[in-house]
Amino acid sequence: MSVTNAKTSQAAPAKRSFDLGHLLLEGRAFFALIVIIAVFSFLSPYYFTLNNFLIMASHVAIFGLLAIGMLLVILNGGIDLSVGSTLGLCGVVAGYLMKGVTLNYFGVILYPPVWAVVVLTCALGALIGAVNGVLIAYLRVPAFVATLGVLYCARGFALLMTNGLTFNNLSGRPELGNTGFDWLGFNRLFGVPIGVLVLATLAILCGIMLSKSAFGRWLYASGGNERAADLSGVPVKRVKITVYVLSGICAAIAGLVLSSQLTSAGPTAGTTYELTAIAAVVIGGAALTGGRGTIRGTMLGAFVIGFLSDGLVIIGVSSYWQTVFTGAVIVLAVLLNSIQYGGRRAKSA
Amino acid sequence: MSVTNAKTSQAAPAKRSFDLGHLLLEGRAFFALIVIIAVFSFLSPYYFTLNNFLIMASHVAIFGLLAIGMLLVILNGGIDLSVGSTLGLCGVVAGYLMKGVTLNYFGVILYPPVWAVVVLTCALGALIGAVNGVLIAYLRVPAFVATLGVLYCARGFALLMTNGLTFNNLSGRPELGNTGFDWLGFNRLFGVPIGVLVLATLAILCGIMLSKSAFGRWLYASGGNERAADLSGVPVKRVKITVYVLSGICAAIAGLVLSSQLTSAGPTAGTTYELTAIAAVVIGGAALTGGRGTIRGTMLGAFVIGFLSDGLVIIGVSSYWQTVFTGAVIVLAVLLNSIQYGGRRAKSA
Amino acid sequence: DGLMTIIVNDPANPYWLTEGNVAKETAEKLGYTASVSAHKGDTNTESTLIDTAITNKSVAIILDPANADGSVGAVKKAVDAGIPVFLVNAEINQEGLAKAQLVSNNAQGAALGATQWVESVGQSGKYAELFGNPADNNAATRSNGYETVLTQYPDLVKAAKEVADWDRTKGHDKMQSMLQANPDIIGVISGNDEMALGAIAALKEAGKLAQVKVGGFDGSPDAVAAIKAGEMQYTVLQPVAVFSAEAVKQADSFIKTGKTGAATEKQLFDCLLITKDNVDKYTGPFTLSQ
Amino acid sequence: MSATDQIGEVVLAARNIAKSYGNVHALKGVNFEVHRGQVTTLFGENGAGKSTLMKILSGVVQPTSGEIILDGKPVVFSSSSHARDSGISIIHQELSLAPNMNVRDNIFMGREIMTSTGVDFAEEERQTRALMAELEEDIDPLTLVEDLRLGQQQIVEIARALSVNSRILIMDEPTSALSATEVEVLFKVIRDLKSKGVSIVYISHHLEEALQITNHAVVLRDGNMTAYAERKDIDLEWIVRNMVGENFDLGTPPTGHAIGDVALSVENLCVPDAAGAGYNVVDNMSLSVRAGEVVCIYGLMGAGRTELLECVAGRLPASSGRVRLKGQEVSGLSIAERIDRGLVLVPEDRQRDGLVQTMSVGQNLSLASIGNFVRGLFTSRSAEQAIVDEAIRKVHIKTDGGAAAIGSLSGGNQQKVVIGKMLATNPEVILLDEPSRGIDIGAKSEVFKLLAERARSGLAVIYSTSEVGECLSIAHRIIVMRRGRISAEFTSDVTKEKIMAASGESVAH
Ligand SMILES: Nc1ncnc2c1ncn2[C@@H]1O[C@H](COP(=O)(O)OP(=O)(O)OP(=O)(O)O)[C@@H](O)[C@H]1O
Ligand SMILES: Nc1ncnc2c1ncn2[C@@H]1O[C@H](COP(=O)(O)OP(=O)(O)OP(=O)(O)O)[C@@H](O)[C@H]1O
Ligand SMILES: [Mg+2]
Ligand SMILES: [Mg+2]
Repeated sequence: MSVTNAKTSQAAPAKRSFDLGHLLLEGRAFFALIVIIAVFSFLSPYYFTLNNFLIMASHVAIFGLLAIGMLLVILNGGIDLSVGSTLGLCGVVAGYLMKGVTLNYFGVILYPPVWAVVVLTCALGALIGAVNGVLIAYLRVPAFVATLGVLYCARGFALLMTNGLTFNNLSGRPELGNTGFDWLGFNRLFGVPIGVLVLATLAILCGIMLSKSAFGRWLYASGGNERAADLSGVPVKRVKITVYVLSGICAAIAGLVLSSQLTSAGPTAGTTYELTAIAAVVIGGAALTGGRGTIRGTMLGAFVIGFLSDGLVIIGVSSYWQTVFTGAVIVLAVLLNSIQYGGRRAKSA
Repeated sequence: MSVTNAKTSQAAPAKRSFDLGHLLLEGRAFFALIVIIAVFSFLSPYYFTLNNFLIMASHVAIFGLLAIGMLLVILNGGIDLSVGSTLGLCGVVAGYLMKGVTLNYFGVILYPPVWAVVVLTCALGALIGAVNGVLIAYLRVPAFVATLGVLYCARGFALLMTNGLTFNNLSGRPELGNTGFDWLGFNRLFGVPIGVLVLATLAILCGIMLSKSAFGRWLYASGGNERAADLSGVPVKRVKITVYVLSGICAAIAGLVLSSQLTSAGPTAGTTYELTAIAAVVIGGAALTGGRGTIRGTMLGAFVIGFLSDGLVIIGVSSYWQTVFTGAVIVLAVLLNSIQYGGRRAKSA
Repeated sequence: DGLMTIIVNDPANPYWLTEGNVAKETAEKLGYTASVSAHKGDTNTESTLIDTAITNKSVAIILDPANADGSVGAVKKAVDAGIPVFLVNAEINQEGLAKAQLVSNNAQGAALGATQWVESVGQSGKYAELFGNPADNNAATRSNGYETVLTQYPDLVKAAKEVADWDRTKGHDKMQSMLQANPDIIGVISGNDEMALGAIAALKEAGKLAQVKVGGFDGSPDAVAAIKAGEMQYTVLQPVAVFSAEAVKQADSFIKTGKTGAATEKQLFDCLLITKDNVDKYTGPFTLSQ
Repeated sequence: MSATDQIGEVVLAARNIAKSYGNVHALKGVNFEVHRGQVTTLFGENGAGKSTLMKILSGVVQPTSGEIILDGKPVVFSSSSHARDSGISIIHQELSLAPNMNVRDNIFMGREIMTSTGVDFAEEERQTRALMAELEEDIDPLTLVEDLRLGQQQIVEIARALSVNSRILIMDEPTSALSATEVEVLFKVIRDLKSKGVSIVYISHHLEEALQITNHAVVLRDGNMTAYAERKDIDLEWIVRNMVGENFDLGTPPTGHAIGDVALSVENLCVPDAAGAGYNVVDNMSLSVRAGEVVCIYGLMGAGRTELLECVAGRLPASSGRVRLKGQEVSGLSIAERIDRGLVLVPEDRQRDGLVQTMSVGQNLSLASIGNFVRGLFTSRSAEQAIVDEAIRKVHIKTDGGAAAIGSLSGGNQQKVVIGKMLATNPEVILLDEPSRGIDIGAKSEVFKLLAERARSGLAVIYSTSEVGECLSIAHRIIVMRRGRISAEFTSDVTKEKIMAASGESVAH
């Protein structure tokens, strides 16, 4: 049950296990990534090219964004199953806004500019996250169940909003002043797809937040021992809600990037992406019990999954085998992971 | 983090909260069921008929069987995300066996009789469960991740086996002596569909096991505090593996019932059913942290979900709203649940 | 008079949405009440919905079967309960159960599409194919139809074929990956419009839409918009609006007269080609005014 | 000690504080005063309400009624950080550290030192080092807390409270995991703080130790304040009388029964360090116990007693050596098999290793002896009930009956449940790891009486303890452990000083 307390009396002397653990941890996901790249480069001449890496990175961007939010939630000892649905709903809302909002009462159609669409969509993501957060922090619904419920609700609303249809052609029109939506998904800055840059920026920001800010300390503290954090004056409920809000915002951004990549927004986008995001976080060395994990690891995890699945496509493995490999890689990576923490928590699990 | 520790020294006095809790718990899921039946009977003249209840019960059977296995796993403090895939794979294997096994080497086609198919399929379910169990108990992979990996692998194998196609027409042929497969799904004993009887039998057996047998006691003990159980001589690893094996067997039986109901077995059957099974268990008052929950509650939970979704279809609510309602009911039911346990675990969650 | 239960695949896709909507409108026009539900490709859900239709004492069931093999049991159950079943859009692998099976002529449509594809793309070069969900017979039917036509041109080489499960996001991602291995392809032929639209987004992003031509299948409004915009070469319109209306009419006739009015159980509805030239005749979702 | 201090002015006072949890009245109108620059010690048995009162004074929980007066003005603390900002900090009875974070981050948890670019880790680390130096502990600020021993964790907890520089410092059993040397250092720090005008509230079940440091004593009983006196007016006997109403002693070694054959013998047992640091926590130990004999193992924190007992019980693997039960080798058997053969362990930490919180008192009591009431395939309710009733009666557990929730029992009674559970298996040998930890003197003496009684009927008992006083109670033999080895062995007529010297402890008084 518990992670803490007396087990510690048997733990190794400080420094050593710390460094070794870290090395193993980072080394492991990194090692997996190197192996994947090496194997596929060997199997296909097209894999090891700059352009392919950029393309694969832009696929990773979607999962990576979700995984960043998921990492925050998991560090807090929770889980967010609703990210995939949030992605879908936010994409659809962005599409709706880009298509123009008809205000019947005034008889006008508003075409919000792209920045407004982005802000509103992120606000929606934040709102969904806040619903999760309040359910979990104040109404004490277990995270698994609260976000499961929100998963269904968000998906249902996305379907209701669009009546099942896909919003198409979101590039906007110059005469309406709302062009630029596809910039996110299509353009490149310094040759790098914008989606990848967004991911990198968010990862760096989150990394700094986790390692430098007081909020980061609070997050690790309340994930490691919530009661202790509470007694030390860490606003644990606020941290919890913030974490879900941030996860919602990450999902919204992922929704924006995805729908601008496709220049269309469908209500079923993102189905089951939550599992991939969780897998990325866990492969990246985070513990589902909270308090342990890094952005760097999570990004490596996301790249492992993304580079693996794209590699399998490039060498032409059947989609069924792709499913099998994904499962095997998740288990294998985490096997290594539990060997890492194993010594420390042998009996507790 | 932890559930136990010193918090307990501050818990409320025994008897009172225990009984009240039980009353609320049972009352709650039961109350929800009554409300659902009342509302739909009011809305549709066809809802409140014996035949409809039997039909609905036979729909519940599938989820109910999965939920029984899931309850055991959750009581043990774990989770089994692989049940849906196991159901699919077992269904497909049963279909494959019914279609005859070609032994190239001997140049013969074997048509195993139905009882052999049932036994082999259950053995497969047990094997998948054992893989989960070993990963979790011995290799210390967190349950969420181990079963997530197995989810993908089992689904992949099911797709590979059938090449994405569906085995059809599993009723067998009299001249081959392997008829009777559709008996499970089609026939009725005393007017009750066999699937429902299977569910009832398993529920009663499991109920007795939980409340009467030493294994049941071990299960509750190791779910409540694994370390304490271990030191009291409970074979915790064996209990853990057994629990996943039983869950696998339940999934296999569900797969058999489902494919005999449909007289066909498809590789994608059971996708996302794990979530429904978990929802049933949780609505039924079990705690995801382990050690608390009953078969009766779980069955009520399964019936709440089943009767709700069938009712929504009968009164003709759009499938989008069905999604929304499902989510809302899960959250609402568990809200009540967490109010129940709330006092006890205020800070821990 | 009476409830007609309409079960479609997944209304989150405009194709099936139209199928349900048209059937519902037609049924209501004929004086029935109608309810539309969706099985989302899951045979178990489908079976549940059939049970519900039986409970609701439906006079007829219009069903888009989830699976050619897997849906047989469900149909049998409805038939045993004395409810006539009319299948639309997809077939089941057993005749004599349903009163009618109204499907678009996928083989004809595929041939039509492939011929147009060759016209748009040319007769030599490498191309890629996006394949639908393998559990769906139509995926293979269409692919075979393409194959039959395209193999007549020895200089056309199929460089890659990927399963994208009818899904736009998967179409996009798989297209991007295929482009890595095959940067020099000149065309993409897709099993449906969603995957084609995903491929188009990927090609746009790669700046290759000018040299890679894409053809789709279904005739969805999005695809029609893409044709208008010059991004897609053509799409094959499945007359879903036509046959789902027809299915309801045959059900009505069967209820009233005991006969569907059609000669055979299996009825194929020919697909139509939508290209730049006739795109203006596309008046409503999946309807091309003649 | 200096009992001559003047009564300082009152800085913090509780007036008529009452607190109820549902229908549990933890505090029933308590008045309590804290004097500037002095130590006020709070005595009371388990569940008397000491921690509850301290939690109220430090803003962790809100009182049901009554008021808190700080510097003569009534205040309401809405949270612990609010109280901290008003100069009150607390060391909690239960460790409240995040195991996944390092010492530095734990010390500054919730009140990080900020600069414009984020948390000022360098400054935090500097202050942490200074604190560790003050406490004479060699703990690196960057060590993860989970890698520290329990005692070191308690030091971190203390350092955290000190780092606040508060005017009023509440210490709720700060020394429960500390060795005598560490306690000495802590007392030095406390005297230092006193001289700086810091007021201290101190709680401990180690009565003699507390008497060394205190200026005032307050006794709580059942949520009421039953006695108050200054240091010069009190002694041990006074405290015990006021705490539990009568004078308890821990008993004497049971006599008048025949000591039987060797029940358990341990030969050359080695247990490697769990983290693989290379040394043996239990180093080539040999010992034996006879039926009817009571053996006490004394040692400092980290002496390896827990490892020894856990290894004998089958919890930890040994790297070499044998364990024999009545001459039969049991090494290699599982815990369950050892229990079957009559070798049981009562673990050190009852919450974590002893009790299943989700089960009732009865189910906990019968957990280890399920085999005794299985009839055929199923458990027999009546047979189980008989076992439970007998255990409740024999171990004197105060409870409403077997169906009561385990959390409803007091700490001492919970401890008795763990002991009762193991005794219900009818063992030949019982190992008890610090059976008295965290329970009050009344419960303690009951536990020892129970063990003595069982020894008389032929049970071999081994218990470990960190309190010298407990060695001299019921044990026929006292074994002192130091760094995984036996450093001395005594009979019951030894003095405390000799025992402590053998354990490597400096004899302070
Ligand atoms: N959160 C709570 N809910 C219910 N009862 C509580 C709670 N906290 C404390 N109690 C009860 O209040 C009483 C006083 O508990 P408290 O922890 O103050 O005792 P204590 O004197 O510190 O004992 P110990 O010496 O064991 O630490 C006990 O009966 C306890 O069960
Ligand atoms: N020779 C040694 N050198 C360094 N560390 C040691 C040595 N022997 C033991 N230790 C440390 O002491 C710890 C054992 O402490 P533990 O608390 O289990 O012992 P104990 O005697 O049961 O003490 P207590 O029961 O009072 O906590 C081990 O974690 C180990 O790291
Ligand atoms: Mg206390
Ligand atoms: Mg110890």
